[in-house]
Amino acid sequence: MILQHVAPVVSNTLIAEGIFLLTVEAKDIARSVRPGQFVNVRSTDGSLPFLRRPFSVSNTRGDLIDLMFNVVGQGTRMMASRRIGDTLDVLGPLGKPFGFAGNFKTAIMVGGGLGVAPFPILTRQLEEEKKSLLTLLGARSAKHIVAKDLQNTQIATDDGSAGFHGTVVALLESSLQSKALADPKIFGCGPTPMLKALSEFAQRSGIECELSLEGDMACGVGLCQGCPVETSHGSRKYALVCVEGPTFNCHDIILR
Amino acid sequence: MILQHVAPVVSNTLIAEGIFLLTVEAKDIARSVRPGQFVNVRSTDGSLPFLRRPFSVSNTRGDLIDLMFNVVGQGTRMMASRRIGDTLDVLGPLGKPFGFAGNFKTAIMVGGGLGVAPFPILTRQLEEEKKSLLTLLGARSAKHIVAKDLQNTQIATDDGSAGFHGTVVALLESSLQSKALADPKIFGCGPTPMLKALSEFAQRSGIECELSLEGDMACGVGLCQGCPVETSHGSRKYALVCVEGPTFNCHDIILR
Amino acid sequence: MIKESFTLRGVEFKNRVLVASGTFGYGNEVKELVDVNKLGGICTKSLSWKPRDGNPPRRIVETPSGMLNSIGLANVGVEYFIREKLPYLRTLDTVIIANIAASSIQEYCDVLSLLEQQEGIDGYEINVSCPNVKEGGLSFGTDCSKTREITARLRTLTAKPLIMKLTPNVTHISEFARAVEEAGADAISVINTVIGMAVDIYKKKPKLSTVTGGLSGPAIKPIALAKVYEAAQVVSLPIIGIGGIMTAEDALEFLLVGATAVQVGTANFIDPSAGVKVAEGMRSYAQRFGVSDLGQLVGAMESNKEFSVLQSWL
Amino acid sequence: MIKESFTLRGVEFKNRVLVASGTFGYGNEVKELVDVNKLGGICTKSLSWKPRDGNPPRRIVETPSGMLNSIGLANVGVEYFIREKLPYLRTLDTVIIANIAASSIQEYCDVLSLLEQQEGIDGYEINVSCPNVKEGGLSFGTDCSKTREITARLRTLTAKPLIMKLTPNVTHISEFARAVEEAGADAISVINTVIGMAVDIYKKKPKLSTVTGGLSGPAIKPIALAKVYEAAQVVSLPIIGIGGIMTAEDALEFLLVGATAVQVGTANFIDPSAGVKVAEGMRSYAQRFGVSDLGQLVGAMESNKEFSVLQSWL
Ligand SMILES: Cc1cc2nc3c(=O)[nH]c(=O)nc-3n(C[C@H](O)[C@H](O)[C@H](O)COP(=O)(O)OP(=O)(O)OC[C@H]3O[C@@H](n4cnc5c(N)ncnc54)[C@H](O)[C@@H]3O)c2cc1C
Ligand SMILES: Cc1cc2nc3c(=O)[nH]c(=O)nc-3n(C[C@H](O)[C@H](O)[C@H](O)COP(=O)(O)OP(=O)(O)OC[C@H]3O[C@@H](n4cnc5c(N)ncnc54)[C@H](O)[C@@H]3O)c2cc1C
Ligand SMILES: Cc1cc2nc3c(=O)[nH]c(=O)nc-3n(C[C@H](O)[C@H](O)[C@H](O)COP(=O)(O)O)c2cc1C
Ligand SMILES: Cc1cc2nc3c(=O)[nH]c(=O)nc-3n(C[C@H](O)[C@H](O)[C@H](O)COP(=O)(O)O)c2cc1C
Ligand code: FES
Ligand code: FES
Repeated sequence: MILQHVAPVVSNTLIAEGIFLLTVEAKDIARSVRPGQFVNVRSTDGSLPFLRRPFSVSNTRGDLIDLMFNVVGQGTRMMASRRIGDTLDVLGPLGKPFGFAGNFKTAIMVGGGLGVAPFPILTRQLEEEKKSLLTLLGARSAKHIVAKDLQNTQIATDDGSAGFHGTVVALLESSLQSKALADPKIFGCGPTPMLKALSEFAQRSGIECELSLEGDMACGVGLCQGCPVETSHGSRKYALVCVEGPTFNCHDIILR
Repeated sequence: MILQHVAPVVSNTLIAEGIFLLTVEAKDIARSVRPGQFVNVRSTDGSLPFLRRPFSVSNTRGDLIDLMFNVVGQGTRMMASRRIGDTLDVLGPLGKPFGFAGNFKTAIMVGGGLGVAPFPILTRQLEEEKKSLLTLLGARSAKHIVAKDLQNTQIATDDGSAGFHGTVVALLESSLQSKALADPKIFGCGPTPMLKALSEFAQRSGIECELSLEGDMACGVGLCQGCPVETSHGSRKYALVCVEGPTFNCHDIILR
Repeated sequence: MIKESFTLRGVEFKNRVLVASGTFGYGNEVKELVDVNKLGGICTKSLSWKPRDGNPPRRIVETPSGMLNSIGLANVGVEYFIREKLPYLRTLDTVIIANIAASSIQEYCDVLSLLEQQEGIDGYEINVSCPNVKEGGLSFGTDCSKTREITARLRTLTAKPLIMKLTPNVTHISEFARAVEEAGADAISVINTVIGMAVDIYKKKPKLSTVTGGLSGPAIKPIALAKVYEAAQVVSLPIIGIGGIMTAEDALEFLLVGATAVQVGTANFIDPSAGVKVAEGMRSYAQRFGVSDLGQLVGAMESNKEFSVLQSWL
Repeated sequence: MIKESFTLRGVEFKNRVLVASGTFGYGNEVKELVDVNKLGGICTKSLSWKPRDGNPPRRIVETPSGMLNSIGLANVGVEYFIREKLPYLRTLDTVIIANIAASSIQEYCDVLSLLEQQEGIDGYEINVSCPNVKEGGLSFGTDCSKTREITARLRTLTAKPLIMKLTPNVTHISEFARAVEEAGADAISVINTVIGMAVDIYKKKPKLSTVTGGLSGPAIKPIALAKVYEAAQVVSLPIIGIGGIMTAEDALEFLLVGATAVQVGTANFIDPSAGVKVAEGMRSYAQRFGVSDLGQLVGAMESNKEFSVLQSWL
């Protein structure tokens, strides 16, 4: 059930370089959202940008939802300027949650940049289901790391300023080489090139893997056909990221 | 000399129903502006609206300029939401100041609605020049009256909730009937229909009259030819409100 | 009670606000969020004979007060539509307009003929902004005689409302309006998207996979109004105004320049109930200003006859 | 040192950013505010034979991310220009392009011939978006043969750069580009404003006194880019890209699709030094990405040749 809220801003905090955690009150979304789902956000005061912007729900507490975002353009600048008492127009929960199929024992969360956003809520559900957890985060540098509400976290940075010096997928490979995990399943989220590398690694290693994609959206609810991702089998060439994703099993899609 | 300032907001106060007094620091404008001149305003954070918006300079104190405005649309909503520490992009001083020609002894300021805006700075200059002052303000109702930093003020309201029940031009007529003034000159500012009535009255009564016009502007500096007002004589059919006005002698223009 | 309805070839629309083709899917995507029965009508995504995958990503680019799309008419195809989508649409209490796209005149005819045999479709809107495969991909909609021919051929196949959706990407849309009126159309929809593009200056590539795409949203509202106004000067058939409508005020502008009804497109992406809100807002305006029938507003703009569309020196 | 200059028929422009006709007056209005010598060139307000009063108010309407204007080519006339405006322009260290508007082919020739006799004008830009009085007010610019004829006639009168400024309000701008290239133009300016309108729903009147006007600003940038791209596919003469340029990024998009230079128009109203800032921004981009000559960016967009301008299904 998709809902539209004019959601009061409860807090908005800079938590790392250029990264904010914005908490809004949106009861019905908070109560029904599942890990991997997203909301589509616009300003309520008519300020820019024109289209809504999609953000993973990062966590929930009671009636509150957390959004974690990087300031990259007009939309995220507007969000960064929101203060307590302002409101945000939020539509959600949208999309398909992460798939928990398969008898995995260990969940490996692999996040690139703000790909970490959905992991706090995902962590909570995985803990409820008594899975072992490993969280690998990749970032440009130490200043861009956000590791709140996560379990068993390892870091990779592009510049080596913290943790492993290299990509998060390379970190994953080296972790698994040093220590095999019991019945693992990967949950990946981040920019497309990283997800592509992750997907290739998972398929090569025969590890189950769910990916949460980013991509351009106009509506987020299946109205515009604007968000195709190539499918790897079946009669349709494309699936829609907003309603058939944003999470996909890595076997079902082709990333380019 | 026209200047462009990224002007810090010093205060922004609701002073009457829907009416704000916004003070920004803009040293070079504050030091050179003269009564009747205006500034052209835009947001510095890229929020709407698209074009700049013209506002009379209402008063100055040291390096500060006051703008007095009515919230009517996108631009004034943006201005109303500006808080201390925000900035405003201000271009000015623009236009031709009120003309002081003629040997008048009494200045009658006649303002309709936010036409009162330039009167505080005008009052100061008239006082320096030792003129007698009479200020007549018209507003929709008592709640819409702003009479700060003015002298010898009389009020007219459309609904009779304060002062004279009727238009400010009718108030002027009745004032002058009851008491003739020594060598008067009128300074009028407000919506076009009011200025038209004022101009007709002034010409009928043979009183000198300067008018400050409102009107749609794109540039405010003479680049676009977008702000014509019909002239009453000479070879050109139109004058440009932004550079040849906004103040005109009532004999020189035709209002429709 | 304000009269909001209007009638097109015997089909009654409960109000003057439809949702535009390609911006409201097949009507079932947002049924939880919007009471679609409060709409005057729904235009389906364009239907072609076979399903179409559509264009590769990237299909959507935001632009100032608008967006570019290059969906490539991705659609399920007419047979699947009839089997899987129409049954739901039949349950709705609003007018269902099937929008048809094709790459040959025969395909337009085939799709319409198949739809004619079904229950639940109230009328057709013909998207002529499609490449004519025979003519090397030039759009039908920029060729006046082809547009006329499509209209005339389809007219022989149906007695239901036939609405021709015109492209703005022509010098004189009034010529096209006249041609389809003569060929028997019941109404025209004005406008489809405006050709536009955007470039990624870092990748040095077009942002859309297809280089150019269709511009929609408030950015094009002034253009759409001028096209509706131009068409309204020369034809007497009803015009459905489209382009950048976000609010009731926008819709009323279209009525005043001559549109009998409007369609809300891109606005649905931002607020799926935009169409319903536009209809409500038009009702409030009518109430406030004592308009008993919204039809009184159609073409009610007064204008200085000294100036024509073509004479505005810039 | 980055090479920013380019040359047109022997005239060197110090950089690729000009200010557009009608948006920078006669160059002297904002001289206190802007170092105009940092511009690649200045296109004057359109000049006609006699002074023109222009249209009655209201001439300006803001629209989403843009504006409509109906100035009516208000201008001082060519004689007054020569007497009162040209002496100042002569003192500037930037290229001066006289933009010419007229209501007959003879008037175009007369204005250009008179300007030919003066010192200080480096070239001409011809505004063909003017009503042709002989043809009942239809714009010259939407008539390909008239546009060609104007070009050919003016070509015989001058050896200076002759730039034809094309209107976007035609089905295929490429036909017009080809016609003026064949007729001897040195360059084309693409685009002039797009026809649009806006309505006051309370007064039930058009907002502009002339009903329709010209749309400019960021709203039209996607349209302008597509027009430049379309023209660039068929002609080899230099194209000056215009339409909604606010920033260097916008200008670079135009270069990448095939523009040799750009003009900044409406942006001047918001920031009179917009043109200078665009030029600076292009320099920074070149520095950052190791581009030694901005000319290397002209037409440097890679694109999927599978898709042409005309084939983008919507
Ligand atoms: C399902 C889904 C979930 C998402 N969840 C999150 C989330 O939880 N947190 C989050 O921060 N983001 C998330 N994103 C991405 C987010 O939607 C975009 O970052 C956001 O739309 C940017 O909006 P903007 O207006 O600030 O930037 P725009 O103005 O749209 O973009 C500014 C410019 O920057 C470019 N750009 C955009 N992103 C980047 C980037 N990362 N690096 C460099 N250039 C960039 C754009 O192409 C554009 O040219 C998600 C996306 C999807 C589809
Ligand atoms: C030289 C000059 C000096 C000015 N000085 C002042 C000043 O000191 N204080 C001040 O408040 N204003 C002043 N104005 C008017 C001011 O510029 C406008 O009110 C302002 O531009 C409105 O901007 P906006 O974006 O808020 O409204 P817009 O979005 O531009 O307008 C919103 C809508 O309201 C309509 N509208 C605009 N004004 C009114 C109105 N008064 N009543 C009803 N509808 C209206 C518009 O037509 C539009 O449809 C001045 C104008 C000029 C030309
Ligand atoms: C994403 C998208 C897809 C569209 N698909 C179609 C379509 O399939 N058939 C059609 O006739 N028009 C299509 N259109 C055009 C719209 O129906 C409408 O004519 C246009 O967008 C202008 O209206 P707007 O500005 O309100 O969106 C589409 C528009 C958009 C934005
Ligand atoms: C107010 C205004 C006046 C204009 N006057 C002229 C003109 O006199 N001659 C001309 O060729 N173009 C004129 N133009 C068109 C511009 O030169 C330019 O082609 C157009 O505005 C698109 O560019 P922009 O979006 O950067 O403004 C005018 C544009 C505006 C906004
Ligand atoms: S974003 Fe509109 S269909 Fe996915
Ligand atoms: S507002 Fe541009 S010339 Fe006056």
